[in-house]
Amino acid sequence: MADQPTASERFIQGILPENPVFRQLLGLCPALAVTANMKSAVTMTGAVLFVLFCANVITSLIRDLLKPHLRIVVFTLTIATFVTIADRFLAAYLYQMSKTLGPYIPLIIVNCIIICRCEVCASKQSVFVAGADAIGQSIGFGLAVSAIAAVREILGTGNFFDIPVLPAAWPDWVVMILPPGAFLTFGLLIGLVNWFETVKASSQASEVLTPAESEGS
Amino acid sequence: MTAQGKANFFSQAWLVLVLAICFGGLLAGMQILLGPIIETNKINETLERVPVLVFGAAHATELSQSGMEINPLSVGVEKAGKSVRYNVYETKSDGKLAGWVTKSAGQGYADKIEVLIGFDPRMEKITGLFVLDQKETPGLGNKILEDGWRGQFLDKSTAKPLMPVKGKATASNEIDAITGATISSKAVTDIINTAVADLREPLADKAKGK
Amino acid sequence: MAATQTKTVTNGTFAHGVHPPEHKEFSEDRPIEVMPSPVKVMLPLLQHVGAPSVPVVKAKDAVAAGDMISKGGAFVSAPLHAPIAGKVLKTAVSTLPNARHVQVVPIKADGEQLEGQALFDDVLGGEWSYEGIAQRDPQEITDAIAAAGIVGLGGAAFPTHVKYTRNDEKPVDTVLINGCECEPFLTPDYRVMLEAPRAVVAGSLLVGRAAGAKTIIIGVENNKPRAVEALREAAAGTGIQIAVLKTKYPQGSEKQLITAVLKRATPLGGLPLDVGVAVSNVGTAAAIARAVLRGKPLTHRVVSVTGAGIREPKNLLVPIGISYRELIDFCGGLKPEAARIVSGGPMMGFAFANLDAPITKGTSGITVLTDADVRKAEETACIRCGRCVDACPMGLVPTKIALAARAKDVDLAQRYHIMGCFECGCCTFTCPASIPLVQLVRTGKAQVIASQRQ
Amino acid sequence: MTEQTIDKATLSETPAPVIHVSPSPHLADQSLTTQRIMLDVVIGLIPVVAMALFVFRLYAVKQLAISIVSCLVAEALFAKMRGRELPLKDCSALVTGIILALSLPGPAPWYVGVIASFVAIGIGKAIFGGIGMNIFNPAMVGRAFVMIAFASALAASGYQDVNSSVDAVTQATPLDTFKQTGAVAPLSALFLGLTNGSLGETSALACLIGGIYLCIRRSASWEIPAGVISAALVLGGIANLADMDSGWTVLHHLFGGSLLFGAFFIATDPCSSPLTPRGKFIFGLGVGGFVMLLRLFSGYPAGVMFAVLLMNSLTPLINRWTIPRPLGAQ
Repeated sequence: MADQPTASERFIQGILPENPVFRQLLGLCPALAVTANMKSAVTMTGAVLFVLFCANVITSLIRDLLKPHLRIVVFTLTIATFVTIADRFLAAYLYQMSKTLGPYIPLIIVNCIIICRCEVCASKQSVFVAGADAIGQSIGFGLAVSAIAAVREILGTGNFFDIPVLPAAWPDWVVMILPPGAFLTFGLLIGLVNWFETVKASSQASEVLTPAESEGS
Repeated sequence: MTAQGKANFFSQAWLVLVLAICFGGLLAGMQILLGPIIETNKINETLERVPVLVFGAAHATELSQSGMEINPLSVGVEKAGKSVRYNVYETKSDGKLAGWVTKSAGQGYADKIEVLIGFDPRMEKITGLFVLDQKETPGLGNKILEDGWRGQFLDKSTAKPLMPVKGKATASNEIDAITGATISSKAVTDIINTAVADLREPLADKAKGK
Repeated sequence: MAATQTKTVTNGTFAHGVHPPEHKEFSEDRPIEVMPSPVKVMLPLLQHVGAPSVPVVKAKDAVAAGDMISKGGAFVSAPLHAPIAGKVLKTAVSTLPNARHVQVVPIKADGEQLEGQALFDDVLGGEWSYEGIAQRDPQEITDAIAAAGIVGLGGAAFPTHVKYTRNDEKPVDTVLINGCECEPFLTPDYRVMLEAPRAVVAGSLLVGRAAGAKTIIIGVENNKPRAVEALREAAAGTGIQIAVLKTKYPQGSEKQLITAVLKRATPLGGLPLDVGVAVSNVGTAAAIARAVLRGKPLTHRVVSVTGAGIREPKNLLVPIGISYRELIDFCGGLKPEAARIVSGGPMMGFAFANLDAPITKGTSGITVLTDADVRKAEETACIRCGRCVDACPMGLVPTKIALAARAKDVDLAQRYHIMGCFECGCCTFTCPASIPLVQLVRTGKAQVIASQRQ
Repeated sequence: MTEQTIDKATLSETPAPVIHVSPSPHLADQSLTTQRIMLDVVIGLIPVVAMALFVFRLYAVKQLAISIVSCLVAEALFAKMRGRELPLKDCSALVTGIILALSLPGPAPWYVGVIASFVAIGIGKAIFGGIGMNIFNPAMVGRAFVMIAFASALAASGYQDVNSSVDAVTQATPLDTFKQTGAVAPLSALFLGLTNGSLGETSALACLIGGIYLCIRRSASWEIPAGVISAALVLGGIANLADMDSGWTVLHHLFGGSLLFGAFFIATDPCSSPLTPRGKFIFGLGVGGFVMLLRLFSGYPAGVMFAVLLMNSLTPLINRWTIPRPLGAQ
C-alpha cells in the first residue's frame, strides 16, 4: 500500500493529468448529451460531484468488509441510491433543469467515472483520500464538460450561461447545439489535448536528449 | 450441508443486505420529503400556463391572486368511430366560466408537437397558444416557440379553419408561415384546426349548460 | 482451308490491359544482323525455369559448336550446348540481370567458327520443308526438343519439352503460337516472323504434331501487318490459322492470349494445359524447327538492342552466353542520356548494371531507356480512382493488394487474390499517383509465401 | 586537332551516363497524374461555372471567390499544421472549392462559404489524413455542416431574394415551388437552367456537357452517373405512373434540382466512391435511390447531399462486397 497515491496526488491527478473525460475517456455519455449549454453542464457536474463523493466515501468506509466478487454489486447499489437522491432533489428544486437533463441524471448510475473511482481508489484507500479523489475527478469532469459546453454554447447561440457574449450579428451555428456539434467539439478538443501532450512529450524528450548528446560528442 | 451453505450465503451477502436496507430507508425518507414538492412542480407546469392562455399575460398575474379556479377535465370525442380524449382545463374566475384550455398534439416536421390552446367560454375565438414540447429544426421550425409568431393566433375566430400562407397574411383566417419552415407552421395550425373541430361543440354545449 | 480461315479471330482481345507507347520504331525495320563470333562466351547452368543443368565437360576440354556442355538436371530442366567451338575454362559465378547468382561455364573461342550469312542460314535461313511432319512420331519430336535444350524464348524460359509431353489426363487440343510481342520496344519475334516465317510455321506444325493438337493458331497483334502477311503466305495450305489480335499490353501473356483467341479462362493458379492449350513463342517455334528438322541444339537467338539510349538500335542473331557489353558496344554504345539498361522489355524486364553478365536463352532484348522515358514523379496519395482496377488484366484490385502488402496483412492480400498477379506492371504503369503497385505486390507475395512456410 | 581526338576518346570511353537500377515496370503513363485528373474536373466544371455566372451574375462570382479562396487557405493552413508540404499543386482543394460554391445558394451570406470551406477541408479531409484518406466527400461535409448550422440561409427560403436584380434569384426554386404549391416549372427552363437553385445545379445541359467530358476523359467513372440516372429514372418513373395528374414528370425529376450535378461531379469523387466498376454502379444506384426517396418522402426538396454522404458511408462495405473475380477464378 506504500505506493498508493496520497490525497493531494489523487486530487491533482483527477483535474488534468488523469482527466476522466479527455484522458480516460470515461463518462462520455453526459459529456456529449448535456453540453449544449453551460447551465446544464454545470448542473450535471454538481450531480456527478455529489454522487461520486458520497459513493467514494461510503465505499471507502466499508472497504475492509467488501468481498471481491460482490464488490460491483455494492458499488452499483451505492451509486444507484445517490443518483436517485440527486435526481429527486433536482426534480423538486430545479424542475426545468431536471426536465432538460432528462434521462441523463439516472444514467449517472452507469457512468463509468464513478464505478471506476470506487474500484481504483475508494475500495483501496482511506476516506480522506477517497474524498479528495472524488473532488479532483469531479473538477476534472466539470472542466471537461464546461470546455465542451462553452464552445458549443458560444458558437451555437452566441451566449455564455445564457448571457449574450458575441455581437448580435453573430450567425448562430445551430449545428453546434445539435448532437453532431457535440461529437465534433469533443473530437476536436481531444485532438487538441493529445496534441498538447505530444508537444510536451517531445519537448521533454529533447530536454533529456540534449545532455546525452553533448556527452556523446 | 444445507445449513452450512445457508450460513455461508449470509456471511457472504450480509453487507449487501444491510446496505440495501439502509439505502432503502434513505430513499424512502427522501421520497416522503421531496415527493409532494415534485408533484406540485409537475401540476404547476401545465396549470401555470392556463391563466395566461385564457386571460393574457398581463391579466393572468393579477387574477391568479383572486378567486381563480382551474378544473382539469377529460373530454371524449367520437371521431370516425374512434374515441379521442382531450385534457381540458376549465378556468373559472370568481365562480364564472372564464375560458377553456386544451392540450393537443400532432405530427410536426421532426417529431410530435405538443401545444396548449386557450379558448373563450363559447369557443368562438382563440385566446392563447403555448408550445409545450417540440423538436423542430433549431433556427427554423423552432421559431414556433417565439411570442411574435404565436401571437398571431390571438383572437382568431374558430369559425373558419386557419390557413398558413407564405408571404403576408391578409384574410382573417390566415397565418404568416415561418419562412423556411412552412411544414412546422402548417403542423401547428393543423393541430389547432383539429382541436377546434373536435371540441367546439362539446365545450360550447357545456358552457351553455352551466 | 477456306473454312479454317473464316474461323480466324480478328481483333480479339482480353479484358482490361493498357496501351503503353509501342516504340517499336527503333528496331522494327532493322533486319537481323549476325553478331561477329565472340572471343569468349559464358554459359549459365541455370537459365531456365526448373533444376540447374549438370556440366558434362571439364575445364580445358575442347568442344565443337553444338556439343553438349551440360545435361538436364531433372524432368523440368534443359541441357546446354556450346554456341562456338573452343576450350572450356574453369567454372565461375556470375550475376544475371534478374539478380540471381549462377554458376557459368566459360568457353574460349578456338578454331574456325561459323559466321555471317552462313550462320544465319544455319539458324533461321535456308529452306524449311513441311514435308513428312504429319507422319513424324510425336515422342520423337518431344525428345528432339528436350535434347536441343529448348526453353521458352519469350522470356519465361520454361523448358519446352515439358509442355508437349503427352498427358492423357489433360490432352492438348489447341497449340497457340505467340507472336504478339506486346512489350514495348522489343522486335526480335517480329523480325523472326518476317525473315523466317517458314521456320515458325514448321516449328508450329511440329509442336502441334507432338502435342496431338487438332488446331494450331498463331496469334499476332494488329500492329504487325507485315508479319501477318508473311505468316499467312508461309502457312498457306497447312491448316494453321493466323489470329490477328488487338494491340494491347499484355496480350502476349499466356493467359491473356488464351482468353483473346479462344475465350477460355485458365484457372487461377493453373496452367494453359488445364484448358487444353499449349502456348509457345514464335522464336521458340523457329528453334524447334531447327532442332527437329536440322538436328541442331539451341545455341543462338535473336535479340533486340533498342531504346532511345542506344546509338544504333539493331536486331542481332547472337550466340547464347555472349556478354551484354559486347552487344551494346556493337550497337554503338550508350548515349549520354541513357538512364536505365533493361534486360527484356521495359514493362517486365530487369534493370541491371552488370554489363558483363551473359545473354541467356530467355533474353529477348536490351532496352536502354533515357531520363525522359523513366518517370521520376514523386509518389502521392492513392485517391482510389480505380484505374489500376481497370488496367489489371487479371481482374484484381491492385491498390488494395498494395495496401495489404504495406500493412503486412497477409489475409487481406489473399482475400484480394494476390497470388493471381503475374506482375505485368499495368497497374504501376497507369497509376496517376505513381504508387509502385506491382513492386508492393511482389513484397506482398513474399510475405504470403513466408507466412505459408511457417 | 587535339580537340577532335579528345572528343573521339570521350565518345568511345564513356558509358558515362549514370545507370539506375529499379524494379519493373520501367515505363509509366506520364500524361496521367492526380493533378491532371483534378484539372479535368475543373475543365468539366467550366460549362457549369459559365452557366452559373450567366444566370446568377454577381452572386456566383461572390460564392466562387469566397469558397475557392477559403478552400485554398484552409488547405494550406491544415497542411502546415500537420507539418506537410504545401499540397495545393494537386488542385484537389480547388475542385472542392468550386464544387462547394456551386452547391450553395447564391444569396447565402459570406460566412457560409468560409465556414463550409474550412469544415470541408479540415473536418472533411485533413482530419482523416489528407487527400485519398477521406471517407466522405469533403465539399458535401462542408455543405452539410452549414446546412445544419445555418438552416435558414440554406433552406428553400435561403435561395430566394425577392428584391434581387437577378431574375432567377427572385423566384423560388422549382422543386420547392412544386412541393409547396404543385406548380411545375417548364421542362425547357429546367434543362437550360434559367431557374433558381444552387449555383451549379440549375442547368441540366451544362452538367451533361461537363459530365460527359469527364466520363470520356475517364476522370469520372461513367458507372456512377449511369447508376444515379437509372435509379432516378426507375423511381421517378414509378412516382410518375402512380400520380399521372401531377405535372412533375420523370424528366422533371431528372433535370430538376441537383441530380445531374451531383451525379456527374459530386458522386464521382474517386476518394469516397467504390473502386470497382460494379461497386461504382451500385454506389450510383444507391445515390439515385436515396435522392428520389428524399425528394418524394422527406421534407427536403433536394437530397443529393445527404444521398452522397449516406452512400459514402457505405463505400467500404460496397468495396468489400464487390471484390472482383479474377480471370479464371472459380
